[in-house]
Amino acid sequence: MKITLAKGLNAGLRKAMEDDPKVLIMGEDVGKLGGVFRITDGLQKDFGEDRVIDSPLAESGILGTAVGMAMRGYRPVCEIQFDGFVYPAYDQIVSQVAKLHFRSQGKVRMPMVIRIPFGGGIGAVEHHSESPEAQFAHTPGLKVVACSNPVDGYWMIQQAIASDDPVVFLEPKRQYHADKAELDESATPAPLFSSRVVRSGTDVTLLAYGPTVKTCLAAAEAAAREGRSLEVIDLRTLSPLDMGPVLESVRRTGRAITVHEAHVNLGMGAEVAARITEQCFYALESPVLRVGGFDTPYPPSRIEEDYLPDLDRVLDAVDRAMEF
Amino acid sequence: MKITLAKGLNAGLRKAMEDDPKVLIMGEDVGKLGGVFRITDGLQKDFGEDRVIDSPLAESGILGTAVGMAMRGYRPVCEIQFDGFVYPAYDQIVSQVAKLHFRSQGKVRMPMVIRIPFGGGIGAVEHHSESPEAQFAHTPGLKVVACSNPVDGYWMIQQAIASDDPVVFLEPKRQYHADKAELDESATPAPLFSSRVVRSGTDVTLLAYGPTVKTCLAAAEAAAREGRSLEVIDLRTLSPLDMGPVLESVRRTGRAITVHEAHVNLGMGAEVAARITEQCFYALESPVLRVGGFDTPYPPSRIEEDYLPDLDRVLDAVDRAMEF
Amino acid sequence: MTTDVFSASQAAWNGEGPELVQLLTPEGERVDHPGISLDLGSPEEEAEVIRGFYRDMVLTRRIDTEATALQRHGELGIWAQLLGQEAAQIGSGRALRPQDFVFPTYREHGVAYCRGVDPLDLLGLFRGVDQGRWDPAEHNFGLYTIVIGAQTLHGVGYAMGIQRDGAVGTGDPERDAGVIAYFGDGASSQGDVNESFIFAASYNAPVVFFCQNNQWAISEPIERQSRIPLYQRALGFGFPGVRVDGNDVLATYAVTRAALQRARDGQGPTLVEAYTYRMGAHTTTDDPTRYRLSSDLEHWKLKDPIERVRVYLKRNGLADADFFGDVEAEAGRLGEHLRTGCKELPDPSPLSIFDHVYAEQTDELAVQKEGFAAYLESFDAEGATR
Amino acid sequence: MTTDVFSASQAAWNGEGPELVQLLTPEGERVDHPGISLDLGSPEEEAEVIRGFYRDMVLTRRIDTEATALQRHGELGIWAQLLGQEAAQIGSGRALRPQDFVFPTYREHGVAYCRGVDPLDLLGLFRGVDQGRWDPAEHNFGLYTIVIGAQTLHGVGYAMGIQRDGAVGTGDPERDAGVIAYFGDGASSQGDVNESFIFAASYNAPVVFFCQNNQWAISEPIERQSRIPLYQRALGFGFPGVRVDGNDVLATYAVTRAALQRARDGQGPTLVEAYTYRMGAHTTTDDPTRYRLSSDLEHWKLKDPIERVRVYLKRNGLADADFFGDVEAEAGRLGEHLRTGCKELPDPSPLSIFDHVYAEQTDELAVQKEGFAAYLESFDAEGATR
Ligand SMILES: Cc1ncc(C[n+]2csc(CCOP(=O)(O)OP(=O)(O)O)c2C)c(N)n1
Ligand SMILES: Cc1ncc(C[n+]2csc(CCOP(=O)(O)OP(=O)(O)O)c2C)c(N)n1
Ligand SMILES: [Mg+2]
Ligand SMILES: [Mg+2]
Repeated sequence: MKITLAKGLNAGLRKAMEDDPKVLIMGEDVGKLGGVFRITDGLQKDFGEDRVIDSPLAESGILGTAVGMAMRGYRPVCEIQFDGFVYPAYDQIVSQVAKLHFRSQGKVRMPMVIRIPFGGGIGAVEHHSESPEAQFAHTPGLKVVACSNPVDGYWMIQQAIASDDPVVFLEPKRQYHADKAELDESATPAPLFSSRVVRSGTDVTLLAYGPTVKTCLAAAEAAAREGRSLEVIDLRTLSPLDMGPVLESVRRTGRAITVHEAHVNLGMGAEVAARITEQCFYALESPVLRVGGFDTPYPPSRIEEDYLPDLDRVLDAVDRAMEF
Repeated sequence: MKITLAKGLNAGLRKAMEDDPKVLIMGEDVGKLGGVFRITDGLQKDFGEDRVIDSPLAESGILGTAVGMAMRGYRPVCEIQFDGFVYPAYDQIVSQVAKLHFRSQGKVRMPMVIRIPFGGGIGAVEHHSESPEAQFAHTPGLKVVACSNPVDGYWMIQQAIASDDPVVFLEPKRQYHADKAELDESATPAPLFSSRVVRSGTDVTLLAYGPTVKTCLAAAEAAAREGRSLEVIDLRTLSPLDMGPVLESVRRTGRAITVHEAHVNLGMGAEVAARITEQCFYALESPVLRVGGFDTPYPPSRIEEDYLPDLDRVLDAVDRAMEF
Repeated sequence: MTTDVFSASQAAWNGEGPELVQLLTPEGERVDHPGISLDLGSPEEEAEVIRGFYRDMVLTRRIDTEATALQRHGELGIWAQLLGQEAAQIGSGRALRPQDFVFPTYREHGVAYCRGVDPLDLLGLFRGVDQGRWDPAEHNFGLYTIVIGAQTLHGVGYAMGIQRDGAVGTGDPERDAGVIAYFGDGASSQGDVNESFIFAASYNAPVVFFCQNNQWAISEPIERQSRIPLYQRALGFGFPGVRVDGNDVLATYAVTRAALQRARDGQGPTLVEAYTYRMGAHTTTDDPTRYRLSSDLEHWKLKDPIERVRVYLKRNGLADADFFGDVEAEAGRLGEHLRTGCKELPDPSPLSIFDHVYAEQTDELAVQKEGFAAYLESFDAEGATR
Repeated sequence: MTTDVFSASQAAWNGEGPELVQLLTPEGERVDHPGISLDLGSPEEEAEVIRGFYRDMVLTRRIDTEATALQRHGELGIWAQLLGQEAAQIGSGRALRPQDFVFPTYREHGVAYCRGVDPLDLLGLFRGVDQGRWDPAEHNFGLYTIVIGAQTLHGVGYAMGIQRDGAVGTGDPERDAGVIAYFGDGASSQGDVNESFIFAASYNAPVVFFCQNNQWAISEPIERQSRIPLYQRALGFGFPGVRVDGNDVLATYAVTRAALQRARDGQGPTLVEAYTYRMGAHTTTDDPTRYRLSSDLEHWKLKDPIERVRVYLKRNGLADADFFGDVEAEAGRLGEHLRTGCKELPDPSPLSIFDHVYAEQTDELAVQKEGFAAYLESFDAEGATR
């Protein structure tokens, strides 16, 4: 069966709800409408209003009540409608969700998933195209993952729901209804908190997640035509980071470039670069370079493609890395 | 006159209020009580309830109303009572305060200061010892500074208030009532957004801000007794970073260590390390090492000194850097 | 076990409080309300004002239909329609004095029009060429706010600034000022909106909270947000709440005018709930057939805010065919202005990304800008993208 | 210009709603209230319960005074005193059934005691050896929450879980459960608290919001947070609010019991405002002389929650000297338990910093822990710190 990312997530959510009656979905418009991106399409019809819960329009309320539900033994999956609207819930996420297990010395578990459609490129107005992942990855107690393709969407959402820790689950909204991929429901998925080499190469390692995986694959394809061999790693998990495949790759290539849509300043790339440098200092032929959104607010959509890292910006960084 | 940091900030606020009638102070308990740390002591008495405003107990409300006041031409200085309580205001800060100037193409200014007592070491309960600076530094549109001593406190708060951009102003609460320093009110202060070498050295560069400046100076003192020469830089400004003095130093020493209380993962050290590596790759004799709070929630206070970077942890990193 | 104390306190909101304030019925009949008077001067003056309201509403609707069409033609990325809410916006917008200040959501196109903002300027945000191009200080009309409810706190803060400027309760009609903060029924659930009530009450700030209860927050009906009429929310915070027929421009005008005067006079905040209906989709990307009945729509069509004024004017001989023809013509010209203007709205330059992040530009951003400029030039030099 | 609609709606909260519910006056006299009955069985049974309340309050006060003293002696970093709030806490705490769940602030020591939490366990957070050592699921008593108001949303979510478990309105007294969420007068201004009202009303969740209005939020008086009595806040959200004399353990008990029963029966949320006074400082580090008058304190001393029960029991011959002596002795033993126990509360091991960050430990944290262990051992090896 060929599916889109939206469909993969929808099927994964459905599977998780079938498998475990404690799984609940909460959020704005997740019920009859099926969410503004239709990720929860049909679920309220099939699982009822008690399990697929339209919330009053208040993100702190959604996350705060989810905490209480988790304490009562439920596994809430909260949908934040757009990345830019997670901030009203920020306090509940970083001070409550992230800390309750630690504070209670393991007595209170927070098996919760916070789904956030993230990233730009859909021609939206402000607050609808942001990439808030670094702020969550900086918060101990949270786990943070990003899917990049339909098959991962299907498996990763189920794994995140099955996790006993709170997981911030980032979905590249630009990909929701884009490329299809073949889903084999009988396959055994890779562990949730693992990175994956998605294209092998020898000259430079590109490190991407979410929407930029596709960008990097395209860049690798273009570079190949010019005789350059780029390895592409889909980080998949941002906290914890799975540095194993990354270090293995960089030790071979000697060069790495991080690529994300979030602002470069204090973005994930900073951490990945710092760790690579700490751990393979002598293997590096050039500093780890970082390609990302500029250190400005997200611009009006007519120029968002200038703002977002694209194939050319990645290749430009490859040139710079090779020239070092 | 010898003053503490608390006194320096208090005197600086007073001066700013005298100089500009548009300067207002807002926050919880800032009035009669003078704030829980007494930083605003006596100001309501002298400037009245209209200029030193006790707010209802709601941080989003404080920041949100401050936005409106700034639009009306005022210069609000908001006090957040403790670092861990800034998060309810997070949305207003990152989505409104940080963006209004950009969104309005410069027509709406946000000359606002958000004062946050930050860091640990005071034996407090949870949420009272956090270091949220990286999250603000990752947000374009905000400027972020940290003072480390009484004299800087006096000048920097005035400069921050005079700035036409929103400034997150971090105050190392552990130092409020600690060491005194001589204040010369007729001196000309360094620019707000500048870093400063506070001790010269040749072997390793220590990069600190806020509470860890003192730690690093003590480490440098101890290292000197063992014949090692450490340079200490007080970053002072976290966004924008002032990389000039940092790069100049690292080009000389070839080794750098960042030291902060915030979690290492995606903390300021990651960004500083990444930039140093990008910009002086060939000058580096060792990777930039990072000393900081562990990637865990802030622990109970009886073990906070284990959690916080101290002189020994800094010297341990110095050893590791030298061994590279 | 008796639970009388609970029912006793519940009585406070059971059927109490004023009924829906209405001055013009859906059938176009003028009615009186014991609690408010329209008070528009002589019959001739009153007629003149009402004709003005009619014109305003027709033009506002035209802005909306043109923008919706422009979106369908790919000229706008999205559009937030106000169809059905014209009376709520014109009634309240026309109640403002120049010195009052407006904090809108993303749907207050009619209010913007009242504030003298060129409707063309409203399109920029939705076209994706800017994030609001008018000068808030010039029109006393803030930028559109998309994060639900955030602007209500800004409104209270601005009102506190007015207090500090000594521009409340002086009795000078040119000086005393108030704020109006718009929000939706859905937004009433946000912490920020409730905190804005608390701050406004605590400081007795000169602010009118104007809630357009259009019955829907995207797909969620009002019942999800509140189980009692929304105007009664104000009672819990200690200031008055009034429900007005939001499809009745006269009632909305009269109530808002009085609420603003209370604010300017130093009597503090008021919540006005304009009871109306979102006749269109939430935005042009929404599909309301997934979640609501077409019969509801039919029901509300009978309450159209413009039609009832047209009937009133006609039936009472207050406007002739010429008048209606002129308004139509003017609407036509406005439509043309929007159609041609929209396509000419300039795309921002890529390098503008770096401008206005700060009032005082930082060196690091200047470097990023230079780097990006050089990068862009490298393509020009190559003569093509890779 | 008339503004009648505003005054009309204001009438809803002017003097309406029930008066302060009181069943035992400050002078120790039993009085009746038309809206609520105490209903404690036979006179003997009632006396037994009231003696129990007395004992509970005395022990609670002892916990507080001991902890305050321990703080003064440097054994605790800080302590949040409840002096004066014993009746509010015991009255509400004793109204709970085992299956109910409590979401406390940082000051609910008396409620914790009612839930069977060893008072010693309350000291850990304030001593800095942990962040709450009791098992919430064992006592149906959540961890103390320091971020103001956050726990009220947790309470509503938990209550929604109870609904989904089918444990509301079944009529089975062992099964039907409710939640009680505590918060302070200051907290009532937080967005979270108001959102919790909205969610509770929207889902008709089985929750009692219990606000201890102790008149102060650190240095800010209640007037800063609300200009009307706090219990009336509930009216704005469509559920009942009741103000009870929070220094009257009988009234607090009766009102909370009824509110909880409403919740368990499926009648939805209630706000109970316990009108009381913070007799001590905000915490042991606070200095209330900077912001409030000692005459206020004198006034409230006359309303002491324990004294009035003592007088009542004595005057009516419901307790003899032996009883009072026994309670004193028990309080003495409790004090001793706290004094010795506190000093023996073990410091956590430095390496425990890394434990329980996650239910499933991450490799990176395991590495950090190992690294820190090795680092610590290096000192042991050296035999000394540098
Ligand atoms: C904080 C936040 N959460 C979610 C959204 C997405 N969103 C945009 S409009 C809307 C519904 C708003 O409903 P209402 O307040 O009734 O206003 P209306 O659109 O009906 O005018 C939602 C959920 C948002 N803009 N901001
Ligand atoms: C979000 C947040 N802001 C600020 C604080 C600091 N603080 C702790 S207690 C308190 C006052 C709370 O007053 P109230 O709600 O009346 O409860 P009380 O302490 O009187 O029991 C404040 C401001 C906090 N803990 N959390
Ligand atoms: Mg609506
Ligand atoms: Mg209080």
